[in-house]
Amino acid sequence: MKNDLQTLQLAIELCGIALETPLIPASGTMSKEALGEVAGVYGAILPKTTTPKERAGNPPPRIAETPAGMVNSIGLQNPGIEKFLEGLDDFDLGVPIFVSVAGDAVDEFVALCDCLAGDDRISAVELNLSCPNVEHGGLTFCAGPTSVEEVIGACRAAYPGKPLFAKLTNEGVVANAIAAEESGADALTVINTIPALTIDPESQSVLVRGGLSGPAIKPVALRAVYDVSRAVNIPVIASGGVSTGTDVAEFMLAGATVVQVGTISFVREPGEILREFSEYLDRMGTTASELTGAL
Amino acid sequence: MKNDLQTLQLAIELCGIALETPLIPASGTMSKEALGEVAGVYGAILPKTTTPKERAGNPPPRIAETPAGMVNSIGLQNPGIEKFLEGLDDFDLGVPIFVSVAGDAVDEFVALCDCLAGDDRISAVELNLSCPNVEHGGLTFCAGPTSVEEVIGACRAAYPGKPLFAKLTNEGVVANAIAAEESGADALTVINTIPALTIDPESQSVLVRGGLSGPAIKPVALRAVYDVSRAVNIPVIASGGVSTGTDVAEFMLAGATVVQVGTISFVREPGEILREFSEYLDRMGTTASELTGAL
Amino acid sequence: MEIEDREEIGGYTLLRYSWESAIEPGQFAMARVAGYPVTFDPFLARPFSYYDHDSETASLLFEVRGRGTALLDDARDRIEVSAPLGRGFRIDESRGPAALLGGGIGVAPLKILSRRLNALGVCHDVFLGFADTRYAAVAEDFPGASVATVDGSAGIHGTVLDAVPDLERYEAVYACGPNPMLAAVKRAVGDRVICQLSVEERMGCGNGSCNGCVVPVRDGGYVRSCVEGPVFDAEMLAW
Amino acid sequence: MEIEDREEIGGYTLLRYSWESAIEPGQFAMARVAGYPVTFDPFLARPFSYYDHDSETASLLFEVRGRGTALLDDARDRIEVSAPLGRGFRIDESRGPAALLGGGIGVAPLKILSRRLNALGVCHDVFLGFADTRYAAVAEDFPGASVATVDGSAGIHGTVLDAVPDLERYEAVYACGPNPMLAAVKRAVGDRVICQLSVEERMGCGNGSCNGCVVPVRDGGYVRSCVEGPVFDAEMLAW
Ligand SMILES: Cc1cc2nc3c(=O)[nH]c(=O)nc-3n(C[C@H](O)[C@H](O)[C@H](O)COP(=O)(O)OP(=O)(O)OC[C@H]3O[C@@H](n4cnc5c(N)ncnc54)[C@H](O)[C@@H]3O)c2cc1C
Ligand SMILES: Cc1cc2nc3c(=O)[nH]c(=O)nc-3n(C[C@H](O)[C@H](O)[C@H](O)COP(=O)(O)OP(=O)(O)OC[C@H]3O[C@@H](n4cnc5c(N)ncnc54)[C@H](O)[C@@H]3O)c2cc1C
Ligand SMILES: Cc1cc2nc3c(=O)[nH]c(=O)nc-3n(C[C@H](O)[C@H](O)[C@H](O)COP(=O)(O)O)c2cc1C
Ligand SMILES: Cc1cc2nc3c(=O)[nH]c(=O)nc-3n(C[C@H](O)[C@H](O)[C@H](O)COP(=O)(O)O)c2cc1C
Ligand code: FES
Ligand code: FES
Repeated sequence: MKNDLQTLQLAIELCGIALETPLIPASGTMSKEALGEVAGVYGAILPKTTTPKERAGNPPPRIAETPAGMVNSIGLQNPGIEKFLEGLDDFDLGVPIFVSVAGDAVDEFVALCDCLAGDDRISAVELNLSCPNVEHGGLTFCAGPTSVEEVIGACRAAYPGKPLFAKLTNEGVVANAIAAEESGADALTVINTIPALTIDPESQSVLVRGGLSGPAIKPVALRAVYDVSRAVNIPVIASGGVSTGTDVAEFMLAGATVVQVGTISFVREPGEILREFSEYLDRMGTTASELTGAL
Repeated sequence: MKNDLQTLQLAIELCGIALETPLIPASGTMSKEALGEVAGVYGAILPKTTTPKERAGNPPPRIAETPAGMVNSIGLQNPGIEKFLEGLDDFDLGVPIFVSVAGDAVDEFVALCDCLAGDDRISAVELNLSCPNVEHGGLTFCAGPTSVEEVIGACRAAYPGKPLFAKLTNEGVVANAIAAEESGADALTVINTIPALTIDPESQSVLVRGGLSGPAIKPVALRAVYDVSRAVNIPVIASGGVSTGTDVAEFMLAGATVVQVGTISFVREPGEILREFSEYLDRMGTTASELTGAL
Repeated sequence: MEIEDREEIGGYTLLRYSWESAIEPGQFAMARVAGYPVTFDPFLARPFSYYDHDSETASLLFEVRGRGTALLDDARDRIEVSAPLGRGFRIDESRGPAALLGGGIGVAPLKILSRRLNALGVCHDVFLGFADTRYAAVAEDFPGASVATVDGSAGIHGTVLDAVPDLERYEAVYACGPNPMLAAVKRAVGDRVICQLSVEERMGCGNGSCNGCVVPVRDGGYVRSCVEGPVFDAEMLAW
Repeated sequence: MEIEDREEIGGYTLLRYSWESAIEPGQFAMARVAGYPVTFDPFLARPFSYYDHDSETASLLFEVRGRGTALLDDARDRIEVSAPLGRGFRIDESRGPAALLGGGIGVAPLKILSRRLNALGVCHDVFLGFADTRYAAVAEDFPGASVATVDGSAGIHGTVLDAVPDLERYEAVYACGPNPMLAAVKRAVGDRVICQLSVEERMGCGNGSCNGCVVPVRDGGYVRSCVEGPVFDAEMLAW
């Protein structure tokens, strides 16, 4: 897929992990079934968020199209950490595997980290902090710096020695980013979907209440990445609306070290995005690793 | 423009003000020059935000296109309240005039309200709370409930007897909405643009840092309107991504009493949107006033 | 994909394009008019069952509902179409006769299915239900099919199930249509015989990635209709 | 608007459509391929100076830069075009000879301007600067024009100002091109004579509503180039 020159051009380091490309799939947007199409494209693999126990997810309709985007409310459907780890080898594409976890209380996060701590197959853990926190009246773990510090501090202790990423939502992102860095996160994933709602005017009912993703949110995510990367000293992993090769460049210019490809992979081959990004680097006579924050 | 049946179909009441249609222009998106095209379309007129003194605004580039939207950073260019009031009669289309004001400190808001309090030509005032507040380290007046209460409380006293609207940003909108209601706002405009950034990958520089508007943000605004209208007992004025007649319906179903037409007016005739909305009402056999919250 | 041919069949539109690889009856494609760099809006592709495939040409039959299908209806030269997706009908050659039931645009996968059944020598009857005569026009493409319309303007007055005189005589039932119709078919057929239903859910990706297209299953929870379906054994579904 | 005719002139594309109402030289239109219900992306229309107008047909000449112009370049049947917008060139009939300076696609408004000057009997010379010979092809549409190219592949080697042998002899200078070129023209012309510049700013609405298209003016602050311009008296501009 890549020749030697491209290998040099695209290689990047994230928290000491060597990645062949700066692209990784955004959690929840790439299934095992789609792995075949992305060999050589992604620098690491990041499966859908896993919770301690199996979750059935929300009843349909779960998705609705919006202008240049979509709203989803999947409800973290997943088989639970145990089954997940049983099937983890299916995700082996010869690149590092990052694992996304979420719980609804601090001890759930800790229990998840315990399960992952000894596993050699896993290179890093991403904490999905956008889930409702039962101990804080259903506000998310991103509701404020205190809540962020509490969960990351606990996970840091439970998951020693390997990189821990904190995935933050857009609301209050800079304050939460600072708190996450202080409590021991090694990198920050910025941002998750933006709370949104769709209504069907014909049936006059709510269609989907969930999170907005896709090209529509790119400028919001870009701002968050820009602001966060100026507020902290740890790497930023961009997520939100990345859809083209120049989008990847824009997020890296804004300050991201690696870039997650999410919703767009439903409608474009991620390989196309990498190709465009590589063409951009050629055109500019630069490399991926030089691009981060080169604004 | 409208026949009798349409008049009945479209009429709406907002804080005791009778409006011929539930559409009003969003502040900052309709100039005097464009007034000719909207006679009969808007139920009230709402000019661009006025500040105490003239503002030159930001240097260009001020706008950038994004997927299904745009980012702007106009910087509240306006001639100041005095000149604004001198030219106010130009906005007389025979429908109520609402005036949007902003200051960078509470006493500026109060001074603006003082100027408007006695003016018969004005039916209501919209406080644009998204501006940086110099007294709170540059955070906006929407930064939190305390700040919202302070400014609305002061304006309520300075602008007695006529409706006072508070225009809120998306971040923290429900808490701010409750605070605004408690401190005396008569209606809430929800939402303003969403903080965003665009980067030019060719020149590798920031293009525009500003606010995202247009169809892209519709699902976010819809969620805010839905949540706010369930949290307060005062009318909600929707703003954010309204682009079609069914969008108007969706916002009213979500809980809005009237709907602001903003960015889309740069690319579509507002009259088209009203026509589509009227067709929708025909199809559903309902009227605008029955639609609010009819979910 | 180059559109080779475009045809209006009553209320539906038929698009043909060249496709030589295998397609299983009941599989679908994700299609749209154009994506990047042309546009990100409309954003998602739309799922369509294959209507027919004759080793050189595949065809999609569709009904204009919203914006995505309206644009496909306007398309002249090219559309973006994925490779065949999902699990189609599982045909047991030893079981016959079979009944093919289509409700509205649910007629779509029955043509290619009927072609396969013929090739396998499984005898079968086709029953089609439509809103009115305009949509029923497509029935001409199914010689010998029994037709029902809700308004009685063509064929029997009633639903597709009303068009089946003797459901008991079939050893296999294959159905496609709106989910309420499928639920009715499932109830009518019972668990006597093979009953496979092609369900219709909103889809995001079509390849199992988004978990957006789920249907509730008997054993609890949800499964993705784009990879585990769209054709399900009726007994597996919770409705 | 129905596209009546489409032509490639070197690196540029010319679109003609029927338009009978008045157009002032220097006015522009907001154009794009399609809006709602087809798409909201690309979102904004793009500004284009009128290239020519002969009482029945208006034409736009454009260069493909990004996505908006690429789509216009692909457009076959119809495009969305506004009515004429902005303030064009203010011609003082008593002042001649005039020099018309175009840089790159800034050539666009000079054709319709030259036509008007001819009608008013104002004698004038046309000077055009381009990147290379491919773009210079449009100069054939301006008989007698002097041409410069940056790479020297056609006409004089240099910028449009290098193509003007004797700037002092003109009593009026009308220019259009990239803003840096316009600033150079302003400096070169000084305040001796009429000097009007058609500026290029990003536009949102084209009708004065968004305040997006401003240029800095001498007296401080900014004015909107879509209503106060796009043609400004050079002395009014801060650059
Ligand atoms: C496996 C499968 C096979 C299908 N085969 C065909 C076919 O052969 N021919 C055909 O005409 N249609 C088929 N459909 C339905 C088709 O996908 C929808 O009609 C289409 O997506 C509507 O798109 P739109 O842009 O026109 O409508 P939109 O504007 O998106 O929505 C209009 C209406 O269509 C419904 N709808 C939207 N998206 C979907 C969706 N993905 N699935 C079901 N309903 C939806 C909405 O509820 C809404 O009422 C199939 C659907 C599935 C899941
Ligand atoms: C009054 C006026 C008259 C114009 N007349 C013509 C004309 O006759 N022919 C012609 O080809 N072009 C003309 N332009 C420039 C034309 O508007 C831009 O080339 C076009 O908007 C680019 O759109 P795009 O989608 O291709 O590029 P985008 O993808 O939007 O951007 C590509 C490049 O074009 C620049 N650009 C984008 N939008 C504008 C804009 N509104 N104004 C200036 N630069 C922009 C960007 O900085 C970027 O470098 C005119 C501009 C103005 C303001
Ligand atoms: C269908 C869908 C499912 C998602 N599931 C998860 C998830 O399980 N965990 C998570 O952290 N983020 C999840 N996300 C958020 C994405 O990882 C990503 O952060 C977000 O969609 C923004 O990026 P995008 O615009 O590129 O999609 C999901 C997004 C979508 C669209
Ligand atoms: C160019 C531009 C200028 C704006 N100026 C103002 C303003 O002066 N005051 C204000 O309250 N909102 C202003 N807004 C915000 C709009 O009023 C509106 O709330 C926002 O754009 C979201 O709605 P929309 O998506 O329909 O445009 C401006 C928006 C745009 C695009
Ligand atoms: S459509 Fe995405 S999982 Fe089925
Ligand atoms: S383009 Fe909007 S004010 Fe000029």
